[in-house]
Amino acid sequence: EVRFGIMNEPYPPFFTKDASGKWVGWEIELMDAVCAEMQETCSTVDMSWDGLIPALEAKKFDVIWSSMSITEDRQKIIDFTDKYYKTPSKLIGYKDGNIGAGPDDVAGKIIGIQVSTIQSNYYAKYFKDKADEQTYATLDEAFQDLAAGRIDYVFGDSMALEEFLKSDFGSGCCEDKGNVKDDPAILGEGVGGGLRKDDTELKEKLNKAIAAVRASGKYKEITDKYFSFDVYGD
Amino acid sequence: MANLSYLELLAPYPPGWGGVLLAGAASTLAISFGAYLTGMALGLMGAWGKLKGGRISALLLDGYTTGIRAIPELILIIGLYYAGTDGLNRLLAGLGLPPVEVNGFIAAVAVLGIVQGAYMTEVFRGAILAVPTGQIEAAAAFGMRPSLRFRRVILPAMIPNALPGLANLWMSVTKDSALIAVLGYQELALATRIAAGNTKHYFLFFLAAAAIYLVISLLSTRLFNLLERRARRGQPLPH
Amino acid sequence: MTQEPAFALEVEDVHKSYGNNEVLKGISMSARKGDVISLIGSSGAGKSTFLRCLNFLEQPDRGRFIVNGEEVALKADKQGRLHPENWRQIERLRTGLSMVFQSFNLWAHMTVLQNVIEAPMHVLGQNRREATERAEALLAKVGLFDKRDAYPAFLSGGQQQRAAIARALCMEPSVMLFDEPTSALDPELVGEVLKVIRDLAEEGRTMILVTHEMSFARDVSDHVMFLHQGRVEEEGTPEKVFGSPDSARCRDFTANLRN
Amino acid sequence: MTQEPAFALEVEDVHKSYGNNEVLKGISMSARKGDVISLIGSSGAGKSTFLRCLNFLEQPDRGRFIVNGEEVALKADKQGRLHPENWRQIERLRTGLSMVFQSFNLWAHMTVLQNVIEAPMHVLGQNRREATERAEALLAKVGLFDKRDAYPAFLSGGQQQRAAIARALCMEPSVMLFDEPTSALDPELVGEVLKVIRDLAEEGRTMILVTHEMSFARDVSDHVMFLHQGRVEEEGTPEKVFGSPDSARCRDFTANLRN
Amino acid sequence: MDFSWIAQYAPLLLSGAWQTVALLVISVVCGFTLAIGLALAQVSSPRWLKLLARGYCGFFRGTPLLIQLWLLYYGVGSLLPMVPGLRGSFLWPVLREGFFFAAVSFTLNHAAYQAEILRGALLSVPKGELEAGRAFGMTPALLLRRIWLPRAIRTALPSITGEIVLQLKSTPLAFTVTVMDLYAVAYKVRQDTLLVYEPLLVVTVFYVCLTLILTRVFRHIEHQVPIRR
Ligand SMILES: Nc1ncnc2c1ncn2[C@@H]1O[C@H](COP(=O)(O)OP(=O)(O)OP(=O)(O)O)[C@@H](O)[C@H]1O
Ligand SMILES: Nc1ncnc2c1ncn2[C@@H]1O[C@H](COP(=O)(O)OP(=O)(O)OP(=O)(O)O)[C@@H](O)[C@H]1O
Ligand SMILES: [Mg+2]
Ligand SMILES: [Mg+2]
Repeated sequence: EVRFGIMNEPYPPFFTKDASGKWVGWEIELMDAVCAEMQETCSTVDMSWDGLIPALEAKKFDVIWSSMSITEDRQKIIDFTDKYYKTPSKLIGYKDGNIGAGPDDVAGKIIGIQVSTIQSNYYAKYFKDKADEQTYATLDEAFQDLAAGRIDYVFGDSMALEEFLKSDFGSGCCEDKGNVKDDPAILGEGVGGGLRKDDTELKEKLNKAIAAVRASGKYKEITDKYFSFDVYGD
Repeated sequence: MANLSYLELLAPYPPGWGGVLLAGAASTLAISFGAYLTGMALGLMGAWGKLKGGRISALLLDGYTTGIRAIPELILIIGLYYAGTDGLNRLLAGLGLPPVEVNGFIAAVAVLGIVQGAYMTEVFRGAILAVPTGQIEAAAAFGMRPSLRFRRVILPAMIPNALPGLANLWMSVTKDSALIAVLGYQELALATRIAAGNTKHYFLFFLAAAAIYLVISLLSTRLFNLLERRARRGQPLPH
Repeated sequence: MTQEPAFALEVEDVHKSYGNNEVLKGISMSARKGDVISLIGSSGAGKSTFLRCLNFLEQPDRGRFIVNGEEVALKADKQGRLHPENWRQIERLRTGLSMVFQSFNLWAHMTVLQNVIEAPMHVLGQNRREATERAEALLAKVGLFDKRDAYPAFLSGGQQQRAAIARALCMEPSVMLFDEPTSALDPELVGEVLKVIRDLAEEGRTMILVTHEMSFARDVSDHVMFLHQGRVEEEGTPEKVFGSPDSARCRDFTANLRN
Repeated sequence: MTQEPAFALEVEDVHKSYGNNEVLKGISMSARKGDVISLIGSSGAGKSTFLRCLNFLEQPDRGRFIVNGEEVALKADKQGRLHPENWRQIERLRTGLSMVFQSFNLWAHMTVLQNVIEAPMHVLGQNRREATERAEALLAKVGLFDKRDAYPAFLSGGQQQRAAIARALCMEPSVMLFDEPTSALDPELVGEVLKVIRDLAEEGRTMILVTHEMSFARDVSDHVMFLHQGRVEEEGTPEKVFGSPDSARCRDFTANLRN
Repeated sequence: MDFSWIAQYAPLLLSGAWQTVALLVISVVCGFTLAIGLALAQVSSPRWLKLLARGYCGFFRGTPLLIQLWLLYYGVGSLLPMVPGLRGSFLWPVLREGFFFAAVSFTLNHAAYQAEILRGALLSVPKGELEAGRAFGMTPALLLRRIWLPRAIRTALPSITGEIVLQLKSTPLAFTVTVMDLYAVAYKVRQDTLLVYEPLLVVTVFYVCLTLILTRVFRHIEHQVPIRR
């Protein structure tokens, strides 16, 4: 049996609980597909972000499956599977018709960024001299502030931002300013499952299964239900 | 997701989120209540130890009240639950025993209870100190044992002094219990965030949660007021 | 049965200091069953402190205590101060040793009646009906029957004092410690209390009485002790202490009474 | 200057009930400058309540109050009870009207000295040095100089009472209200207090004195009022009240004193 | 244990500690002042004022601080840009800041809790001591300042200290309105490095130091007047 630790804060469309308490979302369906591929029974464990690492280490579950980006710093603590998705980063902003996501477009503005994300590192490299950063605990808060006019842009993962723009709330106030120029060194290798360092057996199994799901077309089938493009990235 | 009206969003069954919120409120109440009672027991013992115990017990209890109150609850919960069970199981493994699974609910109640106990120790200590010494002496002079003295004289005389602090702590613990989301518990605050995040109706759900909290605390305020009125019988008003 | 002890209360060489202030400097006293002993002396002489040492509300620094023939076991701590070896013993002895406090110390959260039945019910284990019956009789005796359901804060000074007296009497102790039991009472009530004390003495109860009312002390006591600066400066029968004291200090003190 | 008022304190027909319990049933009194008026009566007669009505710690239900020629403005509420129209006036009058409480009511968070200088400094606006000087002199007078830095909880009953007396004296009021100021004092100190009261009366201050010590009342007062069940049952010079009272009740009450 | 990150994050940690202390001091000082008024209104005042103060305390103690903060920041705060001209005005930099909203809502919330403590303490002061003050002609204000409050605060000190510590523990909520207090910095470090305990330990040490200072100071005040036992 493989136990998947999923963060209990909602992160639609990747994972969230519906009103009946069932996990739904792209990442959940991918998890099911991976499990089927491994021929394992799978279970999920809800965990707050704070609990993820200690619970993984305390063997409350075996893999973190929570849209966790693979970064160098984190790899010092835990191991990651191969990436299973990578989405571009983008800017959204107040509706004013000025489309564009380059450093010059944001000059003099305030950008809302979720704390300690790859976007935050990207900001430090490309935008720092031009614009101010406002740090948020979650993107939801940044959206609120964007709508309230306290910040001019929100910089984050394109999936989450688009989801916001689709809602009544987001479509009213804000618009898509476009994807930023990619920089793999910073925007990273994408999202993978987090594992205990010594759990190489599971890592290999998962990697194989992810590759198989991708190859079999199952990945595309799931993705098409949620997105109009391939979230696997380059 | 289909667009639901406000009423449908708050309906008690899926796809409405009312049921989720209420279930969250129920676990909030259960955990708060357990922690509160645990804290009260610890607080009474702590206050007694601080006032009557020797230097060593006073010093230890000082460490308890200062330390436990100052340490963020998160580190206590993570530390005691994860590191604690880890250590326990390692110990058991060393002894050749099978590992135990510590129940998350009990762990949450224990951790929050220990924290509450630290605050209550101080509340009770202050309240006991405010009891006129003569009344306690009178009890002693009639041959009451310390336990009887405490039950019949000190407790009823200090309760009016302690109640406001106790009421505050109850209000705090119902909200602090949000922390046990760390252990995977879906209490009211987390249920609210999930509902809001899913539907993007932030304001609606935060107001709904505030209303639930408010109802809980209005009811408890009433109860505390009744208790205080009873406890202050025999006490003239200040003017 | 064993032989009746000769003394209801016997203490020897009691010392007590608060910080550097030595309040009691070696006081001895022995009281037979049925004795009424009055302690007189100026304010701050240590009368209350001595009384409070008798039932260990204050812990004496030095001294021997024998209650009804039973010696209180004491042990010294590092600083040489005495502590009861066994608090259980103290608690047991205290049930036979009730006290009326100078400042009454009624329990504010109980009505007068509840104050009076509290100790008989919970310390002596009497049942409520029985205790209430006796309490009401006592309250009637001190003229407080109609105030039995009032809380102490709503009573006049003298009423509080009478409630405190009733509370102490209801324990039917063998030794009673009265700390100025008539300070808030009018002359008529003082007379009543005097009668009560006489009756109790006749029943064989022992009474230790701190008082500032010299006439009261003279009328009621078998033995009078004059305390001055923590020492017994003069003692003896009322006739002697009030009539022809040896000590000059005592002569001055009781001067008011004689002329 | 305007004409000196004839009376320092004049009250008429004071009524006061607690719930259904009518404690004062129409009491009148007038005190000239320098008068010492004693209130005697059995416990619960309403003496303290009357004293507390004089400075509006209790609000009387009915009555007229004239302090130093100035009438206290009162207005009735819906239930017909009186309330001061202007609390400012009451506060002003109270500064000339200090009180010694039956239960002392020392401020527990202040030392004896701080208790005594508190009101002179913060109500009368005297400076600390000046107030301290007078306070220390007064404390010395009542024999409490060496306890000036002690907190009330650590004092003997008589010491607390003396501190309360010093606190009231330090305000140098024109009228003093004493509620059993000698209840916890020994005969010598009673004599001292008597002297202080006489001195004050000679200075022209007015004193209203509740006491249970009949000899004290007889020695010190110009006028004695005997209260019984909320009414003035007998009043007049000490000679008359103690010597040949008209009322049978009063005769009984003072019987102890005469024989 | 791995503390190699400290050097890199030192400036952030310092500014975080500063924000924490600033929030605490502002909310406790202003909140306590407000609490005195609220407590007094509940023990002696006209009926309508009494009800108002009760309602205030009921609401602020009854709902989570987080929700109060959000109502203020996202609710009231998001209406502000609609005020014509405000976005461009000199006030905007302050009103835009989460710090302002956090300070205000912490103050309002802390006041409600302290008011409850003070209310009880005011009622516990022996009536006779208040009467003694009145009998010497003290005005209500003077009585309050010299007798009633000092007596009440002294008996309630242990509970008051507790509430202040609770307030300290609530400051991390400010992060939800973008204030980078010490706890938020630790959160960032934890997200960056996935270290579970080390950043929290730094916060803990800081909190324990603050609490120690606080309890020492308050114990000193408490011991000013000896208690007879
Ligand atoms: N708890 C205490 N701590 C320190 N000193 C005290 C304490 N209690 C009493 N004293 C001091 O001890 C001395 C004796 O006090 P005690 O109460 O025995 O006097 P007393 O003879 O009863 O006087 P009174 O007639 O005034 O009641 C006094 O000087 C008093 O100030
Ligand atoms: N706050 C109160 N509430 C209700 N009844 C009271 C209150 N204070 C006093 N009484 C009652 O009013 C009556 C008169 O009380 P008061 O204190 O005036 O008596 P007193 O003449 O001073 O007696 P004492 O000599 O015992 O002090 C008593 O029966 C008392 O029980
Ligand atoms: Mg005494
Ligand atoms: Mg009286």
